[in-house]
Amino acid sequence: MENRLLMKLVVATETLFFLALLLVFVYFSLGPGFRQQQLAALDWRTTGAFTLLLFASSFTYWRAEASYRQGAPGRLKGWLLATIGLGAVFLLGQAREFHGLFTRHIDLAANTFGTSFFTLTGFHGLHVLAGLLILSILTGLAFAGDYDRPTSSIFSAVGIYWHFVDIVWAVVFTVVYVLPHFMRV
Amino acid sequence: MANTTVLVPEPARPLPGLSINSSQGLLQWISSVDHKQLGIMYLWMALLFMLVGGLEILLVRVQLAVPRNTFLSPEAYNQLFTMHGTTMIFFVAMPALFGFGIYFVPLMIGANEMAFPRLNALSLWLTLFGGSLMYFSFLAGGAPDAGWFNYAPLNQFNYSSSPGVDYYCAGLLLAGIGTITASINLVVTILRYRIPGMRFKDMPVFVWMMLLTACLVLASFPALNAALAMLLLDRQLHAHFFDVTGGGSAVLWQHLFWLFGHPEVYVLILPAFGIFSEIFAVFSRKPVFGYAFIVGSGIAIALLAFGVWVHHMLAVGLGNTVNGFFSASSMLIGIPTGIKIFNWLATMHGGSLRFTVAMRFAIAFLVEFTIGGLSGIAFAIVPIDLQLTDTYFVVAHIHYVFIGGTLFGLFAGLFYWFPKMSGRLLDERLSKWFFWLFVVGFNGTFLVQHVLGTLGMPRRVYTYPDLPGWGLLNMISTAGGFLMGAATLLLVYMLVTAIRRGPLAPADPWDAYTLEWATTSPPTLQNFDRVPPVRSARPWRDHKRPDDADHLKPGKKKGVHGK
Amino acid sequence: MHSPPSIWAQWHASPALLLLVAGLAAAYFGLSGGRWQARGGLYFTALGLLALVEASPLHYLGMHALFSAHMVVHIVVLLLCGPLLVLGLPPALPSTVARRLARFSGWLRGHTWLAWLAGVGIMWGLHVPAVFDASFGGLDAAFGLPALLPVVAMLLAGALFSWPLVGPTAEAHLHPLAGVVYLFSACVGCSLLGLLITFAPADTYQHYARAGWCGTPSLAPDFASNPWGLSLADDQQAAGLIMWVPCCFIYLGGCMYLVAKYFMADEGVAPPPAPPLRGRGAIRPLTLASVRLPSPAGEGPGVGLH
Amino acid sequence: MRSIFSSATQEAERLHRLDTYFIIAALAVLLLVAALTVYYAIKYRDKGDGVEPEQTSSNLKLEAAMLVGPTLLVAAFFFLTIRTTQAILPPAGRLVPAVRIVGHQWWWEATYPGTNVVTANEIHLPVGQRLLIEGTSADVIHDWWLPAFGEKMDVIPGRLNHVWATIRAPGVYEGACNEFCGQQHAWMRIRVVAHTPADYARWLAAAGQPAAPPTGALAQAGGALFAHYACSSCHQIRGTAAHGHQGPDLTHFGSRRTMLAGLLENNPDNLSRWLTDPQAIKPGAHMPRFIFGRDSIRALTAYLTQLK
Repeated sequence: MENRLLMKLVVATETLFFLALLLVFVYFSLGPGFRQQQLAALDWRTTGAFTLLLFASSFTYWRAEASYRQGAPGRLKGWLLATIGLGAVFLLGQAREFHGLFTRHIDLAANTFGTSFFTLTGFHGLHVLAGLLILSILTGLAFAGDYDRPTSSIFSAVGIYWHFVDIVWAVVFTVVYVLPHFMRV
Repeated sequence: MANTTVLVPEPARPLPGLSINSSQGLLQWISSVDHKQLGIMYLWMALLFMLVGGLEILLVRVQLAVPRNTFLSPEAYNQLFTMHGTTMIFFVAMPALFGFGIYFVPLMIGANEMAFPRLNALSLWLTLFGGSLMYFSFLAGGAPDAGWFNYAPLNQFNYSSSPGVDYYCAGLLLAGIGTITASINLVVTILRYRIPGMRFKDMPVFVWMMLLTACLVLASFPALNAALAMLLLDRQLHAHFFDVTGGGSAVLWQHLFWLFGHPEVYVLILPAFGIFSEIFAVFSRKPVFGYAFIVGSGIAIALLAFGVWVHHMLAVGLGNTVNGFFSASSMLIGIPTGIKIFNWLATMHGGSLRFTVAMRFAIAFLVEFTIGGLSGIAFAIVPIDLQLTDTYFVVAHIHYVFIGGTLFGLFAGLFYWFPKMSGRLLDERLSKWFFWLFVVGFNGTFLVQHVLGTLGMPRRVYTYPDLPGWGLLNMISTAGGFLMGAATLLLVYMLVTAIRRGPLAPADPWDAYTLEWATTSPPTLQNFDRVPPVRSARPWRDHKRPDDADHLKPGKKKGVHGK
Repeated sequence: MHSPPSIWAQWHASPALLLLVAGLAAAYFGLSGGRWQARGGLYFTALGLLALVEASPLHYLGMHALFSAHMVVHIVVLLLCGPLLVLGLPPALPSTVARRLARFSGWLRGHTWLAWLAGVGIMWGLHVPAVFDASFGGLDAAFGLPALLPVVAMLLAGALFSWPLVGPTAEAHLHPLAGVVYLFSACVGCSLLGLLITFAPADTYQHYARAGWCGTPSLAPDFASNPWGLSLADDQQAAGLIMWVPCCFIYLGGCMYLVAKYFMADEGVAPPPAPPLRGRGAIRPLTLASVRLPSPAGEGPGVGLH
Repeated sequence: MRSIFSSATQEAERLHRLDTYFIIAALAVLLLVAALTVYYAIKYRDKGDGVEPEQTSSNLKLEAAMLVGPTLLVAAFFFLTIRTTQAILPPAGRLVPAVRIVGHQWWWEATYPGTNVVTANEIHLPVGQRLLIEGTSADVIHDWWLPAFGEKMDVIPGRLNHVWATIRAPGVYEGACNEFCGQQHAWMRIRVVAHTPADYARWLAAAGQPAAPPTGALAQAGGALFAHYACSSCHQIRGTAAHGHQGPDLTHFGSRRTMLAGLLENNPDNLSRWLTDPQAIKPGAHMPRFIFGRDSIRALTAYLTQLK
């Protein structure tokens, strides 16, 4: 139980961190020309597809956790690998998007859009990466046979983190990719 | 023990570090995950940084002793006062308060360890490493020189091109993460590790205040971390968050910084309130008056802390509407603070006061902190703030709060808990000398600064013109500073000699009330074997006076404080 | 040209509003078995407040001219009326109703986040500029029914939000200290929105930008002078600040109420369920001397300040 | 001693009243707490009889008093805050300011809208009128404050702030930058010279004139040097080819009492020391060290001193 509480507190404080980044993004987005750059630079369809993959990884993780609770180490490993795969593909998608923007000379130093966009999505990417590292360690331990019996709260604690990363992305995706299409200004 | 006792759960496996033989000396400390050793290391670290930060500010005071002095170059001056502020807040006050918290929270709630001992060690080392990294900047081309508040755009590369500000960001980020992990650890410990039977309303006030502090840290540090990350990106990768010419905003930094910075003030003062509450009760031989109100006002302060940061920015020109609303919320925070002061007075009322050095600091605190609190109200009154902000009046105000409140709390806690931590007693005569030297020096330094502020002396200036009165007042201030410096050296001497050859301390030298006194001095590695059952906020007293225990009082069922 | 009517004469009660208030009053007596029960005053205070803010010049001002007035109405309906309605529910209910409410409370206790989301979500939802402007669309429609929709939504959301704290089933309440966290996090949610509104460009809310004092009033507020001399920007800033600061005071008041309730509760001698023991450890008695850090010769036992 | 209590403007006078109320209230509270502390400390000291005092722990009426007392006090001051703020700092609207201040590292530039007057550090203002003073910054955040004028204003790059001042009597008023702005924050002082309206009009007319051509061989040589060297790329001297905007306008430099934002008295000695090695006089200042010969410095000094 302590592990879960620990993770909830981590998630609470991280939420506020992302809120700060998000607010700064929204603050800058009220500035002139921001929305035009946003619409021109971002393609919500492609990123949306990768977003679905990230959401799918939350589903696979949920299955992994259930398999662990049911004492099925084989299925646990499978679902874990699927989660890592989906997360990794999402990260690759983000890398591809960043690369595309860099080639069009949109980067951190370009303007306030670049500054706040790359910071917000980049920090989210870092959190996905951290999640992937944690998941890799768990998978390694699972293959080493550490999780053959459902006695540990580790999967449910890590689950809190992984779903949190997903929810953050849902908000970021909405604010950064979707909302500008519905704003007048 | 006479009463039924409660068994204290013990860790199933020995923790790493604890099995190391003490003949390994320093290694045993470095590898330790014991909350008591870590708490003591936090305190040593705070003391070390306090000596450094104190030395820095004494140099600054020498420079300011006379008008148009050339003892320090403006560059050196700016680095020194920046490092002084940052050090004292992040590497003295916070580690010391967390040191007490990490040492005494488990003891006070009848636990044997923190919830995550390894994480506990990680927190300490992150903080220490953060501090060291920041000080490394002196060797790497110049310490940070934009003030501890580090306002944009002065913190931008164009205006502060030495790597100091980068080290400031990196050091504070590391220390900040360390503080966050320590806070998480404290929250989990307090929520889950209380001895069975101890409810929230049986927790010592100090534990309450540490819980609130930890929550404040969790809610406020993310804003600082975000701001520091943005600033690093600005400086290293040419982002434009705070860079006005690139479309960024200078005021954005202030919002983020004070969104952290104001709660930080309460992070620094709430644990001290907790320490004082314990001390007022024990040395008045009475329960703390209005327990529910002291805790409740603590909660109110913690919540309000997030709604008042704009009062640091009243001169920014956000408009009268914004300023008016934040004036209201800032003044509100004076109410719970006032409630606390009067409750401590009421604790003294009708008591039997013992003037130990801890109690002396507590009594001095009542007056000094009231001065700091009242001058703080001045900054909630928009027009007065517009006169006095950024003058020496602010310097006086924050030092009456941070020294008269936080540091006095730390000293009081040190004198109160030293016998428990070391198993030794401090020299009473020298302790009193220390008390008087420090209090006189403190008031000598800062009382006159109120006047300097009203005379119009801006803060953070490396020198000043020879205007009537300015030289004299500054000289008094410098003299007071040296008195405090001398007192601090005396303190170090006292601590070292007491640890080496002070008389042995009994387990409960003050006839105190809470569970940390129910074990040996110093506590054994496993804090407790058994502890008395907790039926009120004063379990140790209930145990010592079973016929007069709090929960037996007519009309007072368990945990009901007051009628 | 006629002389502009005074703002203070602008009392407008739509039939829909009257119906709503009457319906809620009837609901009370339906539930209470026709009797006046304890705390009924709170229930009817809520109804009175609702009628007052929705029919008064404040409402008129909010609809036609001032965002800040509109914000006051929102906050009163959401954060005062909703919770007061829940607090004022009759304590003695018909057993079937009581059972149903208890079942609902139990279910909501397992989905506290839904209640939280209702309270915070409605604030954010109603203040998305497009939604906000649309909410003025059917002002003059039949019986004022469309205009009442947001009000009903806010009442419901406010009631739902306060349910886990002060709902009729005491067993399903959040622990008061958890309640403080619940309220604080909601307060952060609303503060952020208030902050955004405060610092957003002045023409974010088209309704007021169009109907403002400077332009041609589309909805005919023909009292010609602005009583407080507020500019469009100041008005929006005030609205944001009202949501940011005084709104937080309401949440804070709620927190203080919970804290007071917690400390004043007389729980008798039986302690509540003990906190769970530590997972890592097994309970077994030990003697003081059994585990001890080896100490250097000549020093006292244990971990000292060496 | 000039302090916040020696009000020179009507706004400061108004503020002074609020200050007085606050000081009285604060001292009363402090006295109450201090007196109770001392009284209790003496009265309830341990008598050494080992008797435990009565274990009182709460009293709801007393707590209510603790709650209500401070609340009333705070409410009163909130009311005063709003009233005073409205009186001394109403919004500026679209009014044209009397003077526009721009903070620079580390000097003040002042322009007078509607005229071509530009000056630095010594700012001339008329008495008896309600003046709107507008401020912004060219680099980092500075803060404009004269203790005798009451409220201060942060001057922030990219933003426009304002204060009001109704100066009551002619005279010289001093102030300084109050927001930490880097190395020479200490030497960013303000001198406001207040004139009667007639004097002010005269000053404004004189300050609007282009610089008088130098007289005497030395000063003329200085003028030539000024134009020839890099001086003119940073400084403006109206009436000559020097139109730089990085540094202070020097058109009427010789008429100023102090130089370098209050650091030194404005006299030929100080000026030549400054021109010889600026970084020794005001380290960090953005004036580079030019390796002038002794003669050149004499000539430049003579030229600048003549710019009355």
